Amino acid sequence: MVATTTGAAAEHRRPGPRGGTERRGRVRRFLDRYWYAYALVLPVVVVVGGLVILPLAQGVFFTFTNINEGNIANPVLGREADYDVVGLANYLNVLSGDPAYGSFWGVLLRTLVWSGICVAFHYGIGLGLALLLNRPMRFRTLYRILLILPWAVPAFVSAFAWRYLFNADYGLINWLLGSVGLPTPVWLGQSPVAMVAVIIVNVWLGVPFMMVALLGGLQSIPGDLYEAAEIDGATPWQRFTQITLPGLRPVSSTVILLGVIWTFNMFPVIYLITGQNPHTRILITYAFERFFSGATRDYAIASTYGVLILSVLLVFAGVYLRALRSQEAD
Amino acid sequence: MDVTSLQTSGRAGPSGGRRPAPPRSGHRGRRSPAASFGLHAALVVASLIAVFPVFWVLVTSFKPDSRAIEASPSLINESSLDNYARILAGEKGDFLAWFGNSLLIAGLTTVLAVMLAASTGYAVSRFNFPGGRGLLFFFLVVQMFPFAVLIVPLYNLLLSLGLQGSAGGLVLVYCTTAVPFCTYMLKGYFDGIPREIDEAGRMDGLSPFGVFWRLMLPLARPGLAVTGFYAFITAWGEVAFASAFLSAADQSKTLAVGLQVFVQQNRTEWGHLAAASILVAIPAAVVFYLVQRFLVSGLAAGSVKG
Amino acid sequence: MAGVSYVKASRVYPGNPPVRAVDQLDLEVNDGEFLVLVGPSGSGKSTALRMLAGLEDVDEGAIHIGGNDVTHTPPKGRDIAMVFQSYALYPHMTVGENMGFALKLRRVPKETIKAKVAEAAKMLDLTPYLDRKPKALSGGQRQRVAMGRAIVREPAVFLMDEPLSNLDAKLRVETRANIAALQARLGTTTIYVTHDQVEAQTMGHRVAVLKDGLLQQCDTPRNLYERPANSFVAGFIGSPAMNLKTVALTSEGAVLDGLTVPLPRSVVAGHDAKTITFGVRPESLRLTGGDEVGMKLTVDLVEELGADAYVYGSVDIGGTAERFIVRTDGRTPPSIGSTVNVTLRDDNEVHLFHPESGARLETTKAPTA
Amino acid sequence: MRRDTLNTLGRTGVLGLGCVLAMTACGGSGGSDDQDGPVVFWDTSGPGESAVFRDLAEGCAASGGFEVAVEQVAFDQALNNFKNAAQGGQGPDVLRAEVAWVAQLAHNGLIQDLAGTGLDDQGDFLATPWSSTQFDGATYAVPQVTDTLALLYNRELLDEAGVEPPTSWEELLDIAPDLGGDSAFFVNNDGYYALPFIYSAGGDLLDVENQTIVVNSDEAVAGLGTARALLDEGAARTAQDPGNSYGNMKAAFASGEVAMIVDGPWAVADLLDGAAFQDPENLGVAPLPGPADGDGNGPVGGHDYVIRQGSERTDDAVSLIECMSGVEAQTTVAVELGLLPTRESVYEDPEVAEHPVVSAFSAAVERAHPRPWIAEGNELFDPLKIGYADVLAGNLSPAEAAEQVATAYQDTVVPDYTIG
Repeated sequence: MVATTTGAAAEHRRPGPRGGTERRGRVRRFLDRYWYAYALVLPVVVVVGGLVILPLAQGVFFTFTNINEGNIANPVLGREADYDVVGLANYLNVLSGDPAYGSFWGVLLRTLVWSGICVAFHYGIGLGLALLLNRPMRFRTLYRILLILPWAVPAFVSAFAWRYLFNADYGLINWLLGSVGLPTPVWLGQSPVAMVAVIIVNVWLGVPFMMVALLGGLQSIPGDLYEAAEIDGATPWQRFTQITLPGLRPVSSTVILLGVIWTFNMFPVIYLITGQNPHTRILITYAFERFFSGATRDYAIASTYGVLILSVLLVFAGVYLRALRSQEAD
Repeated sequence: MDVTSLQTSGRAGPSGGRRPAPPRSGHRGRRSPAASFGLHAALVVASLIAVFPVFWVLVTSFKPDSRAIEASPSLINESSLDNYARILAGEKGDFLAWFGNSLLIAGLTTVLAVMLAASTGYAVSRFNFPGGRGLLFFFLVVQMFPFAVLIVPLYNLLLSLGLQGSAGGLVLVYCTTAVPFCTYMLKGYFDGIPREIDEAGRMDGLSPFGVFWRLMLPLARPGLAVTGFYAFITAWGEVAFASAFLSAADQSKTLAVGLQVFVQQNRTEWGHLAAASILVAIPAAVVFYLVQRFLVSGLAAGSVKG
Repeated sequence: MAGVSYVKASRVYPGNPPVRAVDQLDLEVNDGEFLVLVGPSGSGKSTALRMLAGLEDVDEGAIHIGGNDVTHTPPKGRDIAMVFQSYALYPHMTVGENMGFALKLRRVPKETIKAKVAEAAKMLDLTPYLDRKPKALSGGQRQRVAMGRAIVREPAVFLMDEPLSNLDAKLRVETRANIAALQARLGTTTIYVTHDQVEAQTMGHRVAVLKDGLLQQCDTPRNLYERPANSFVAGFIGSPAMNLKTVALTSEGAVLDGLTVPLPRSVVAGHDAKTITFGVRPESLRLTGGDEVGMKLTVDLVEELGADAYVYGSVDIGGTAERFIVRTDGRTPPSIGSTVNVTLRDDNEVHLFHPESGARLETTKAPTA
Repeated sequence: MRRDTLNTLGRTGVLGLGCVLAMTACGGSGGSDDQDGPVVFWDTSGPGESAVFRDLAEGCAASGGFEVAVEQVAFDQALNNFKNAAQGGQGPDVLRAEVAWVAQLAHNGLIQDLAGTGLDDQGDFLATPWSSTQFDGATYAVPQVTDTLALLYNRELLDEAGVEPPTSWEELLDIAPDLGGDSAFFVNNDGYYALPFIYSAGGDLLDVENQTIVVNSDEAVAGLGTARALLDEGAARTAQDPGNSYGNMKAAFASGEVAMIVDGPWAVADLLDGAAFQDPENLGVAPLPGPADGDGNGPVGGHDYVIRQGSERTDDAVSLIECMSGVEAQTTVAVELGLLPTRESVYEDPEVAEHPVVSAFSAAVERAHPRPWIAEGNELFDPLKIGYADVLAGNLSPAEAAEQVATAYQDTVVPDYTIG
């Protein structure tokens, strides 16, 4: 009845050597332990895997061929595929920067600028508005609803609306600018101004997500940290840089990464507003142009662009996450 | 590369342990009138910018196409409800069918994506199973997939599955983009719910699935609302896949595809387009309104922790 | 109602090397007994409890409840109820729903649930709060709801995982008594985990002390106090802690500063080391006049508790300053900085342990029955 | 996770998800290969025209004893939509295809060779529209309407200024001051609308016979220069954003802000909605400025009917096309919409002959500039549009822009051609 001490337990500590017969047991044990988790995850793995991995593999294969609309197999029309494997030719052509293949490097640079500027504004404005909204005041809920609104409007509707507003001759924006004596640029013309215009639209579209995410982040910073800082004599600016920004780090690092990825691949805004305008061409819209225009749709080049986009983003994410980690380690 | 560096430690969840952060400090005293004015002025300006394009679409939606482009913009110019009447009457294509398709597709995407993401997010959050982190990283990578690589192979895949041109095929495609983000968000949310709740549930006699269904899902409602909103908006406004996969028949189009009939290089029917846009925005706005109070808290506990 | 037994039960966390959170635990709990598992954090006490609950795997050995092997039975098949440290109330249910949830899952008729919840609520003074959500309750009320949730189930065993640690000191003392009384009244076997030895000593019929996954001793509070099985238990049980010093051993006994404590021959003879771990509780020391033989204690701090005072000070033993605590009369405490003479009240009130293994070396004093 | 705790787990849950998946898979079937369903006709005409085509199609179906579903498809998207759908064995049975699409669709095997259907007989179809239906020696389409660009003008404004429609671009420069300078003319910066300038200067895009790219020839460059000169001299205005350019041109003309534009007969129906043309008489149509002899100054345009490869309603589709391209239907289209018939005999109908728009345009059509009916024909406009817009915006000189367009042609459109 009275428990005994187990000082002798030490000799039992060493797990016995496992015989070969135990291997099957281990597998079963593994399944016993985790099958529930795998059962929960399985549908997603099947759906996402099936609809991403298979097509991706096929897409990567396409990049080594000269496949296009004219030579792709068509089971419905009973047409056999007759494209050829061309090795690395697509990559060489694209990476040569030849204008015939979309001036890859120039467009990559523009894409980077586009992503960088957009995300910087998303974050900056989003944070500013979040800080404003994080104060007690009248109409807070109303402001919040109004400010999130652009997120709720389908992107293609917003794109059309902005194209309408940006009309150089009859658009409301230039009418307003003109009526207060400001210059009225051709917003969507074939000039770098068009890039400014699409950035404005994309910023307008993307700020609400950032704002909401950062507002959430702000609310999860414990208030006593601010109190402690205030007692330590920190100025409002110091409180912002020493408490708010570090406190937002987990939020920021995620939304910035996602923001860059999303913006990098942001297709509808540019395509619906400026169409095939060389001054707003980014990698994804060029891939789409190759995909949807041309006498015969060039799936090979479009896929090559796709793989390159993915590679660029993977490199970016790798560098970003590593930088984040090393910063955290400090 | 390690996704887990995105995973910061869980915070106290909605079960009460969390001390709600007091609003930004420094307001024990009242704001000065000037500061108050500045604050409101900034927010009013920002709100105007946020709302104005939508407002102007509303204004335009009442104008006839031939008056929508005016030398000097006016609020009212031969405005009437004609555009709406014609659109709803189906004179401009089978608008109601498009609407129904969009609702069906966005609705199914929302339900399916949230269910899949919830179960996955829960599994990754609670069961430290081999491959769980890999899965999260995989999801991050999926976010990076440009559709340009996938659109043709996906087309072929759906064709061979007999899903090309069907709403079901598009729902599956949308899920592949919505599920990863939703999983991230919900995993973060589940991380914030104390494990003791699960354990208490199991002590009370729930199976693990019962815990998920009867405790986790109700508790994660804000997170579910936000992910649902995200999935809905994504599916509701998607253009590229819908154009490629659902343009075969007028009856099967979604709004995003159908509305393109109003926007052509050489003849944009701005009045009709605007009216249709307003009709399109209404369900999105309703969904938005239903979940907006969850947005901040849901995102706070969810995605942002990543 | 049922007894519980751990049969060489272990929980091993994989890793390199694997961590044995609970190691070969052998423990029997009688039907109706109130057993407290106590130990510092990381001792495996919570893990042991959770193994019993079915929330942790049992990697080796077995666990029985009421004579049935439940080693691999899911929690819901074990007929147990648990009170969590954080209470783990379901935030989306009212107090009443929280308490009745388990019964609802078992498809108990609604009226029965209602009656049982009402009864438990009455017992715990929760009747006015049945329709509230946990969020609207105070900490003490939440704690009682958690208790109520367990009681309503009428389980064979109650498991409590530090259920008082989120309460303030006063409420803790009060609730401590309430729980003990409740357990006495219901007579349900109860396993109670705490890191607080006062809680352990005051509540448990028996107390099991764990350290590093190993059971050190399981006995009545009195026996633990008077006959700690090893130096760890000796130092862990009792407040302020026992003075434990490893000192030189001569043929005369243990040598402390100016004081040599004679030791039973049996101990000295059977002990081949040059040193011995010598323990004396603060109340077994006393302050003496300067002319008596004793240790010279330089007073660092005096805690005056009213009736008693604890004198903290240091004694130079073999060139190192060793801290001692002495319990003395509260009315005439020495002043800080002064040097006082300290000696044993009774040469028999000492505890001796092996300096390496820490195991108790029996003195002549007979164990209390 | 513990082991046996899982016995009762949600198999239900997993199954439930499966059901949802299955449901969505079955949920919406968008295919239209129902044999008893209507013949599906994709109409790409504009909002002002579509009602007439719909009525015609429904009338044809009624008399042919089958049903027709007319679906309005955006002209911009129709080609892509059709390709997507046809590739998957879906889509309309009959498509109203722009003349330049036919060769491309035929090349990709997405439309039917009409041999043996009776539709491959030229009959009294005009030679130029008929030529657009031919590819690789086979007939793939039947002409619906033909068109070209002409000079549309506001009679009132020209009368007030006391000027006649110009017969050359130089003349336009001369009379512009009388019309208020840049409110005389509106240059649409779309590539198709660059053709009148290029053609009237004696240039062209390609020389198909010699497999040569000639868009950078001196003549073509001069033509682009003319357009630029109109802006430089203050004789015309433009809208430099490609997305809004055409709409702005129409808005400016329809409201009476500018006196002249270049456009086709398809625009007439919309223009008559405008404030300036409440009286239809006020809309004048004149031949494009440029030499009165030679190949003509405006491009041949128009639309054809094609049948999708894989359509299961070929017979009914044939009879629909037969009816819609017949004399009666073409007469209706010409009279009601002012679109130009593709059959010689229709022009003999007095109502058609007297129709102001038809009669005004018919002269232009007779000497419209032929376009190469090659598979890549439709793709010539993307690079041209960019180059032309650069010229009009002053970003590039006409010669530089033409050179870029030529390079783009060789790189992406017609790699087998040499640059002339």
